[in-house]
Amino acid sequence: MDIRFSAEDIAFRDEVRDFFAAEYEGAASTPLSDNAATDYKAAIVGWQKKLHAKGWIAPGWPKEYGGTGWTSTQKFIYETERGLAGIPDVVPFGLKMVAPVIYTFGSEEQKARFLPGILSSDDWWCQGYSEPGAGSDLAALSTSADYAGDNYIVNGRKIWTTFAQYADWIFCLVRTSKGIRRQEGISFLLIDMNTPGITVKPIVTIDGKHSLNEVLFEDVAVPTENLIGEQDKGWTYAKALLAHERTGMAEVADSKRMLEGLKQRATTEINGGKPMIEDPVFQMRMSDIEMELMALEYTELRVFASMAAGGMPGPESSLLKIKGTEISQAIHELQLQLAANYGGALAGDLSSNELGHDFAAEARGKYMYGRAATIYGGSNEVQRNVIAKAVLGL
Amino acid sequence: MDIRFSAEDIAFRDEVRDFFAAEYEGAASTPLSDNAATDYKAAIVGWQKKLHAKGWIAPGWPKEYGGTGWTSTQKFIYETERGLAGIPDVVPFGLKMVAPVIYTFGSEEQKARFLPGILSSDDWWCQGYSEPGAGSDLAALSTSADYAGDNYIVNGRKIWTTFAQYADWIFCLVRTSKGIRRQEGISFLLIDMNTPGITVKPIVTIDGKHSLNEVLFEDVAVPTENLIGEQDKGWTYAKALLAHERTGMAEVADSKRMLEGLKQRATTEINGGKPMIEDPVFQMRMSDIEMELMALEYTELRVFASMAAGGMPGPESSLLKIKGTEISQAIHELQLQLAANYGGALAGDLSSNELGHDFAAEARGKYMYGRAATIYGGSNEVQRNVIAKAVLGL
Amino acid sequence: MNFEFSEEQTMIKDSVSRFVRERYDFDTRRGIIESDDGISREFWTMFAELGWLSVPFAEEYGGFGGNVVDIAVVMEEMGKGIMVEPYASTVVVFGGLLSASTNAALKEQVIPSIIEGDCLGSFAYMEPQSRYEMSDVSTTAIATGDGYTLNGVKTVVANGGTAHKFVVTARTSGEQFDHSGVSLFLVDATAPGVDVKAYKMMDGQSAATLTLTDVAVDQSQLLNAAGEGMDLIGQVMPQILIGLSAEALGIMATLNTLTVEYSKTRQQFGAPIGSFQVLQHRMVDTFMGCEQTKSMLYRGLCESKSETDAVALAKTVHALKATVARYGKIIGEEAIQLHGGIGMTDELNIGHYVKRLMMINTSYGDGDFHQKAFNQLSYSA
Amino acid sequence: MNFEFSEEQTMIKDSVSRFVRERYDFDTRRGIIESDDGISREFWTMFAELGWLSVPFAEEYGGFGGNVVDIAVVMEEMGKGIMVEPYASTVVVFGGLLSASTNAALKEQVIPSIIEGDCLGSFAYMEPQSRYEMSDVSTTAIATGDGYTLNGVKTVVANGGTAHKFVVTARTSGEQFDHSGVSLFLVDATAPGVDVKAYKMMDGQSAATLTLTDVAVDQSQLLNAAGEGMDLIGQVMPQILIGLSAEALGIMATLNTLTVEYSKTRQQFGAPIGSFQVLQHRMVDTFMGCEQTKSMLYRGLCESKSETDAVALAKTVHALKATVARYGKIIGEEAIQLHGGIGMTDELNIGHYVKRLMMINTSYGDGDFHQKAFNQLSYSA
Repeated sequence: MDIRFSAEDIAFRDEVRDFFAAEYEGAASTPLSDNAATDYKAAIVGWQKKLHAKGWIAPGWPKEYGGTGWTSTQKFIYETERGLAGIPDVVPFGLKMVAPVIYTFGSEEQKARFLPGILSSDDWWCQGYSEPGAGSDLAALSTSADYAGDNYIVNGRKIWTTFAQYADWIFCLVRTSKGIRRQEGISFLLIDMNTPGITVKPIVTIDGKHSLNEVLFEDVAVPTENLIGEQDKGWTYAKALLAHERTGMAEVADSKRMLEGLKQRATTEINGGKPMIEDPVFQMRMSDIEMELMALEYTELRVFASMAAGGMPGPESSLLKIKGTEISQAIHELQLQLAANYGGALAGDLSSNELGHDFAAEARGKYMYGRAATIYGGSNEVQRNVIAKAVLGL
Repeated sequence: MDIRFSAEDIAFRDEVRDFFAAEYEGAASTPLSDNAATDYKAAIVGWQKKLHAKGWIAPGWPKEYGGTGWTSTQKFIYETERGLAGIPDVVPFGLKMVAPVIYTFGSEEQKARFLPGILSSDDWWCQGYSEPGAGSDLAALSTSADYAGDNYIVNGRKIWTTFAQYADWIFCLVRTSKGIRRQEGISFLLIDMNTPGITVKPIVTIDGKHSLNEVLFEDVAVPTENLIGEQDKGWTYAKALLAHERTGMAEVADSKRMLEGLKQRATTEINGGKPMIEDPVFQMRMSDIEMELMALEYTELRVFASMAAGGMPGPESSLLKIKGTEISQAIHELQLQLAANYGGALAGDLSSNELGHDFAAEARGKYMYGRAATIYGGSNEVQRNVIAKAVLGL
Repeated sequence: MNFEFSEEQTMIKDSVSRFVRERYDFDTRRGIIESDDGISREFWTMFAELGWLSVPFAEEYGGFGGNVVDIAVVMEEMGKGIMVEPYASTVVVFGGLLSASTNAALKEQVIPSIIEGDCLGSFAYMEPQSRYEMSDVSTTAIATGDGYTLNGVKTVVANGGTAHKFVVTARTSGEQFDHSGVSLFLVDATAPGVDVKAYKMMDGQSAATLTLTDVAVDQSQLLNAAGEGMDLIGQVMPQILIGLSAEALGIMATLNTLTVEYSKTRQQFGAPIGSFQVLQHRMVDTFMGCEQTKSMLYRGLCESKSETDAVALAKTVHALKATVARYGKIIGEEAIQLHGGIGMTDELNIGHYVKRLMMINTSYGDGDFHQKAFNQLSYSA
Repeated sequence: MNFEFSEEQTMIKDSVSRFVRERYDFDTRRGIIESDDGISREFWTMFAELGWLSVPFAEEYGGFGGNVVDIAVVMEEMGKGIMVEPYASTVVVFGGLLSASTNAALKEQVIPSIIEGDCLGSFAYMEPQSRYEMSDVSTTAIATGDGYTLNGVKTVVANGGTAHKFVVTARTSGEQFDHSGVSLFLVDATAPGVDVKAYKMMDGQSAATLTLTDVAVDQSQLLNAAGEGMDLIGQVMPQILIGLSAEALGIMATLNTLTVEYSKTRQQFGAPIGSFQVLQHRMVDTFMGCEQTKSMLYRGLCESKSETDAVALAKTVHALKATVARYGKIIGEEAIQLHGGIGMTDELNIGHYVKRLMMINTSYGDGDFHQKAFNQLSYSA
């Protein structure tokens, strides 16, 4: 029962802090906006290349493929410092989602071909899982890939594809045959976004912005060498990844930083001559969240510790996803409550001085887009089903 | 859109107030206790006989059988005044549960035989619906009644029978034949509690008191003339009653009185030198309840108004049951919060001066026994199922 | 005891309802929002012709002579169509303040033009520092001969870009938070020194920052006695809160209906999601929340009409607005959650209903603000 | 980074766990509660022999030299058996105060007798007017020659009926709410002027009203410097709150396990109730609540051992107790609700676990009290 940092850990923490302070310029965290789409991509890639140069781009990977070889304490320190510094996590689709599938289930040739571009951020990946008829019920997917000699011919629609507008590659779950169970007959394909027959259609979300897309496939020819593992076994590969994905959804460090921001703003928002942070009722609303987050930080550490002791994250990773997203949504709500009447303003060209407020637009955007957190990555309802079945045995 | 009282209504309200002030002595509301069991029964019956003498014992009955003939506004006024005066409702099993079944579905002979004893409170009734294997799933009942010439021979167990220890009669749902649907083959029987073969076993509840019982039937002979309506149709009769029962479960007037009591106590409970009623956080907890109750009062009025406009209470009566019980439980919780450390004291012979507190025992009893409110009368989960199906069409 | 609408109220209700159904579909609404004005002048003229703009005004000014129930009837139906035309702002709030005004000349001058559809109005009370505290007024009105000179900034002024006239709160005496000393002035949008910076709000309506620089206002433009503006506002507040709450109720009911219907068709795991018990119970909770809100609205309507004392009515309308906040939030969030990904899109109507509901929440005080006001009335010694 | 128990901790854990399983079944517990003493003296002697009573005490007094982790290990297992013997009261609280005492002679005199099982002790701090405010002390200690004379009333003194000795808070200086001026005295239960009125609590434990009438106490019975009692209490409070929270965690986990198991067997509507999705999700929520509570406990344990500053630790233990209150309430209420009618009976163990959880909630401050204390540390300027 001990999480004290060793002298080495503290030295490592200082190194991380120094590196972030020296190298991070903040551009990658500017709010998404279709107006500044190209700049945003360039900023992200630029930052990720710095991380790559430092050797820190892939803490989760095995060392042999380019991982850092950190202890779980070091990973925890790195994540904590990143979140507190307000630095966004790396774009996960390449580094955290497709790469583990490739280095775990891919051929040597595939590893050699794809991993370097992911590490260097020269290749931008996106994820082709969801479909209009298959949301949280992933196995209901119907995009087809028909075997035709050297190629699969892919037809169908993927939806909710984040940053498809930037992507060079997409990894897809596709149906290669009809199994008895719906999970059978699904394959895992890597598809070059420049292949003829692919169309990307933007989806504007309720925050008024564009990060999501629909991706349409019309007779898209994909070389069979881009199939991961065996045909019809793709579900197995994807599923192994989902628990990993969920452990990343607690976002404790990010929530801690947002909560600090909330406290700051509560000191400057005044009501009846007193700062909101002195309001006993608002204090209770803040501490409802802060206490839950303090607990979640240790829940996450417990999961990390048990993973470090050997073993994949179990179904308890669903707990991290549920609580983590509920906490971040709760913080968004309080930010918006602080913004009061200003929360709805699309003030456009007005300066914050002319509008009379400075964080309302951000608060609104986070609240609105943040509603998705309990929907994507397997809705929170599905996560509760997972715990009921796999943990409680119901 | 108008609930203004007419001059007649106001005169009626004054008459009710005067009557309550003059005639009610409070004995019937003393806490239940097996030590004082006989006194409690006598007090209840004494008060109900006064109501009977005044002609007010059965506001819900048709006038021809002994009802008051009140308008729905008068009924509302009566209920409100009763609750505010802290007078317990009449024991429902005879007057509100079995009587409507008898006057709606019983024979002329049965009406003549049973209704007068119910009106005069000379006969104490209890309810035999639930069984160990059939809680909220009433239709799963297995107590059998086998036809044998002039009698049914009843065997089985009923449970959670309130005040069976006082009862002269019990009305039961029993299985007379096996239908295709479980609801078929159930009959509605009236059984004299003095019949040989009936055993009453007390159940002590988590508040340490005895109001519930198990009632065992071993070869109990019940004359066929005690069957209500047709054999095997009992489910229909009982079901017609359930919606009626639920409308009585909102208990708005009682909750209003409890809430007033809570406010009073919050002015005398001191924390850090200040009364709890001035604590902004405690104020929010109180108004969370008070506002919900203000709304429920009008929800109940809306149901009454639509009943007055002709028609039985619909499935929306489930709403009254759910919200009413949630509100009363929430009030109990705050009472107990006010009682603080004293809430757990079974101080026995200690005076409130010696203990240092005066409402802790009551607060604990109400909280503990009050947990049952969301379980009995069809659990709140079942009520939500009812609304989902019957109102939302899901 | 009855909770029915009168024949006239039913006629108004049907009139608005039919308009929403037949003329105000979602694409039409989107087109209006994207237009330069952000509102349909054509429709506004029709509202005048249909008599909707006359609803709460006295017959002596050409009004329908309606009461708060009539306002609620109109607003609830408008909520179902999330109409962006400034009915609440012009008729309920601005019109309400004028109706309560003791300045007969001003009323005769302005009210008929509201009714005829010629005057859009708005109430400019919020300031950068004031949050929801209406008496926190630092805009100054300095007496000068037979008038006043106004200086100050008003923010998030509803429909400020289209309003012809504003009722402006300004301090003629007292300190920043004093209840007394706040005065109400009618100020023309085109008056010298008035600067309006308009912008869109997320609900498709618009707002503006109103900057007053040495604006000269004649004393004839005072709505009531100088320094007693807060009293007049207090009289109108029940009508404002009830009107907005009725609009919210229309939205909440619509969101619930749309969500229940969607849950019956959306398939996941081989069954409509409405068959999953967890979602059923949550839809039951949103249904109950909507019913409770309706009951609280009806309570407010009944008490507005009976001899209830002002404190009891104030408690009820604070409770009403707080109830709208509580259940509005739950209903909005559940509507998006149960629609899943599609609920997140700008294309679907769900998000737009939710955004209007959110804006109503912050209009004239959010849930915590009103619950605390309720507590103040209910629990202070 | 590790969250494992040491070998010694695992041994203690197994020792208590085995005792609960093999010797402390529900009927045995009921028998103990119904006995005259309300506790088992025989078992208490065994606890001494098993070394449990020595856990947190320094080796110089014959103790095991354990820390707060060891206490948590013992308390969590005792919670699983809802043992009614006054371990928390005597070892964790009374013992904790003595361990923190600066009075070496007093420690040498009392601690060994606790370890040997000869001395039951209790902390008498609450007064009729004080609620959870520990510095709200009106019991007086007037200096008289080489000692003090105590007068006052202490209420709901845990296990007051069986305690041999009390640590009593009394005011030697200052005003009613002053932090400074509160002193801690060791008072013998049999001392002249000490009146103990004992009664049962709903969790099967007991409490007493302690009336002190001109009780003479020698100054050698002061735990630390006169007037500085609150500082000493502050040092021990983390251990007290962690110990009680660990007990609560044992109860919460047990309630969840029993409820999940029951839901797999109880049939309604032709299926086990655990197959209904609504109940599944609610059991998931109680599971998560229990896990979060465990995490907060571990946070407290880790921070107790590291160089965390006192304020951070105080924040964590306040948050821990508030978390126990929040999830304890939900878990207890859901356990009864999901058991249905049978959960309402005195015969079943569920209600008894719930009642102990409720008592822990009100011991040393309820959820609101600790959350406000947390707010004070976290949000004051």
